[in-house]
Amino acid sequence: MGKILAFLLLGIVIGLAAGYLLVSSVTAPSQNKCLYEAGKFSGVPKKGEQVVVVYGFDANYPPFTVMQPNGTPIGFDVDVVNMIAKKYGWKIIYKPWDWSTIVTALEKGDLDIIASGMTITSARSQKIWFSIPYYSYVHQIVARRNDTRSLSKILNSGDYIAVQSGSTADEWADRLLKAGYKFKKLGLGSYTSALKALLDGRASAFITDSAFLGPYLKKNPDIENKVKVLGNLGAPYNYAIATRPQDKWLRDKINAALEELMDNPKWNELLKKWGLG
Amino acid sequence: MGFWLEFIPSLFMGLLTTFELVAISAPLGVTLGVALGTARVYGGKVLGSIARAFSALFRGFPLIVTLFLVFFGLPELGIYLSPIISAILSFSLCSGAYISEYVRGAILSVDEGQSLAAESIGMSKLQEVLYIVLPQAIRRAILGISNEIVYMIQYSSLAFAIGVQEMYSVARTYNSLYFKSFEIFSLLAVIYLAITALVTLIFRKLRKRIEPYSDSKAEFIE
Amino acid sequence: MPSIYSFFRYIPFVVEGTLWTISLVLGGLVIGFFIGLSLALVQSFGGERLKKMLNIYIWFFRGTPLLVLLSLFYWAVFPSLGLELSPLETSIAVLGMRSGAYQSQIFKDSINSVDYGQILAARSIGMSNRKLISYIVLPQALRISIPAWSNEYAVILKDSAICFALGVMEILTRVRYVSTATGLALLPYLFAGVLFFILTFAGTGVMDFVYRRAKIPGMLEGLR
Amino acid sequence: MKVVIKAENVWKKYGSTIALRGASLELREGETKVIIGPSGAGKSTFLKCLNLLIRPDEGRICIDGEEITSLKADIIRLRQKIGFVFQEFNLFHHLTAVGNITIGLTKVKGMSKEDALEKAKRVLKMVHIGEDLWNKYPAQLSGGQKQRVAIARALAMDPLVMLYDEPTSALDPGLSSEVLLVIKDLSERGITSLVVTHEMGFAYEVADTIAIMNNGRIIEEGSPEEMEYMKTKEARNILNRWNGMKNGVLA
Repeated sequence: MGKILAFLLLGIVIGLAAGYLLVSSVTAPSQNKCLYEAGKFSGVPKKGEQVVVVYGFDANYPPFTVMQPNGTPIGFDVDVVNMIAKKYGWKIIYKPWDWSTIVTALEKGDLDIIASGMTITSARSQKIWFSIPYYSYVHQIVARRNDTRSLSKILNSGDYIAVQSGSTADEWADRLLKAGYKFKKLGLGSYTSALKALLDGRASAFITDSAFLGPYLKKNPDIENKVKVLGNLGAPYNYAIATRPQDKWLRDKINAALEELMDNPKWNELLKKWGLG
Repeated sequence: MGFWLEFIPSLFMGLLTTFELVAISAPLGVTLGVALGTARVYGGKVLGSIARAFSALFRGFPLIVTLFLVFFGLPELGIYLSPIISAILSFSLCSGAYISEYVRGAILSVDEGQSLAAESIGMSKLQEVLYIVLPQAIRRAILGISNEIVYMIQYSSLAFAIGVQEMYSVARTYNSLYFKSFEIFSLLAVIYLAITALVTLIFRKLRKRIEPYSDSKAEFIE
Repeated sequence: MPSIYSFFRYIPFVVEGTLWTISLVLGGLVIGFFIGLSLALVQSFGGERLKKMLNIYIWFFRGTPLLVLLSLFYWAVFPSLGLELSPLETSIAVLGMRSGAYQSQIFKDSINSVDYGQILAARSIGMSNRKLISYIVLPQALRISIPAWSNEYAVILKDSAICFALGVMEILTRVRYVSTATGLALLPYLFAGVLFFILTFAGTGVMDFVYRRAKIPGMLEGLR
Repeated sequence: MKVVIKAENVWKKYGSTIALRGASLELREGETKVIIGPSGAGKSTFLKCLNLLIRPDEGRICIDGEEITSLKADIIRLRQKIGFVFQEFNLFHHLTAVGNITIGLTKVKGMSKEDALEKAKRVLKMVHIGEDLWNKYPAQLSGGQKQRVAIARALAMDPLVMLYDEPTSALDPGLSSEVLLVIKDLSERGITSLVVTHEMGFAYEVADTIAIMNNGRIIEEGSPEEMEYMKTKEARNILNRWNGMKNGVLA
């Protein structure tokens, strides 16, 4: 029995090592090493030490975070994080991450911060703590322009309504379903694919947040002519930068930087640059 | 408690969707597989190579890529399919390609004497294939076919990626809302294990019933 | 409609994902090899109770969808064991454990196809169980299992695409990012499919080569 | 003369069928003994029991004075004292003729590779396997060649005694003589042998004693000359059936 166990462990070790070696042969060594030590950012770091922050984002969320051909991200949130980093002289490591596992990854320490259009929700707040909000938006229900039905008719039509699964729009769809509306939810991997489903007729409506929709339509005027906003859902929501609860020092620094940034007239330029203003 | 009251009914709805996916895709896949397998043996040059290319293609692509291609890619060609239809189409294509392998092998294993005998009583080639070769071949391929269907049940969870609200998709949504990972996913694993065990059992019974009529018992050993 | 040329700039980014895919596949195969081989040896030579326990392992990993396994291990099992594994590490470990369950079947079959007379002969010249397994049974069984093993490579390669669900930066995950960034779908996903196709053929080609090199004249005819 | 193998009252059951019903046998150093008997008499089972390839249910078997059936016995070491030649050869498919012989020498006896090779060549010469066949795989050899390599494999371990389990029954009649000649040759060199065979001519020519087995036990033994005067009717009946084969291949 002991021999078998040793054999299994050997297999796991060799296998993981093989995988690791391959991946680390293409990534810079600093990028694949797990940098997290418990409480790394809870207090003031040692003097003269380079602060390295691993920044996790969902590369499927224009205009906040999108992938470029060279593997680095661009977007509004990327700019914000870069500005904060520049102010303090931090080094940022970019890590694209799947949206569904991103909270767990932050908790585990694969990531140090998330800034990727992350809405403050009570469920998330139990696991991770947020900075001050830097952007607010409302949820909107969007339909095709040539669809003459009213909002309540669409919600009761039994048609598909597209959302990004796991997003706050997804929660809104569930809330509406619970309230007794009769439609089918179509949860897709990103806001863009959900909007596409609306455009090509596979969904009759699309629940989005204004933070995505506005800039996207500004960038794609041909699409703007095809859709219309039927109404807003609930009160405004806020985006903020997520950190681990114990990383108080980091959060304080981010909050200070965000306050300073948002007071600056450059903030409006930045919003405009990404079509958010 | 409130969590379970919400989760269990949703999961049950998801289970129904999973069932719907498999119940429609499985017969389609088997039919497609038998047709492709037959075409690969008897199809001649043109039809045969089309069937070969078709099955090689869908066995070479990961199922998840096929799903994305059908749901996100086809609209660029002007073909719009709903998520459920896309999933059913992808599952049928993929399992059809795999099943055609088994059917082809089984057809080749039906011995020459059978077709000679069929010809000797004056059957046409089509009659010979339909009434003599295929009934024997399908019995021989039944183990492979039933394995493919069990795989299909497992891989049906991939439909979450194109927005089908099946079991895994429901579980994933609840996981991102409530973070009760252990409860959610171990329950899901248990359900899938139970379904797999049940379906395997049904197929075993079915094979036992077919077995006495088959001339090759050895192939039924699991 | 966005221009298809915007996709071409992303090709290096996507192709780089091949390394992630290969590490998933290699890691999974290697782990699966050790797990599968030890499971098969226990099933062929071990005691009844141990066999039953290992059958539960095999049944569990074969009966649960890979997606569910990935989620279960990433969110629940590994964290509760105090193992903080990244998506890549989790995926390699899960692919390996699952492949182990399948590979045990391969090795069990090939061990069984080494005929009993060989084992008797080895015993008759005074070999212990350990010696006859390592000098007589395994050298033959491993050779016999190469074709089935190359099949397992193709299976695990295609399964590795499912690890996109945890966001491992393999081919499919990258293609999804590209699809969002460019607004294209057909071309990127076809490109991913073709990459997998090439990887399948490259891998099975290597296995074929190994098989031909390791082949012993007439050995397979000598086996049941 | 020293007793090399002593088996007393050996019983073996397979489910409800009883293969051995108290078989006993004694083999002395330098002796060549042939066991004959109808098929199903339990000859092969008995032979396999002698080096515990099959564990008997009851009875005592001593090899060179040590009891192999006792639970404390070092079976691995005792088996090396017995060379065993199988009906269906059982050569290792993945090894060449030389490899089949050296693997036991290097892995079991711990000999160096060079010494093992040297020895392998010597025993292969003893069984008349020429140099051209040394590096051939089993599948490339004829049945008679395979069996001679199998004999060489057993011989190389320097056994006290060689057991042959119907060594020619899987061979074409034309090929069995080359194997029987080798066995005869070895027995004439004084190697203690116990042979189960159907070849009566061979038995009469080579054996010092012939043992008749029926219904799971040895019923009578004697030298070839004594065969005409068997005491029991059972033995006489069996012998009569075999008489036609008296002019065997070696005659």
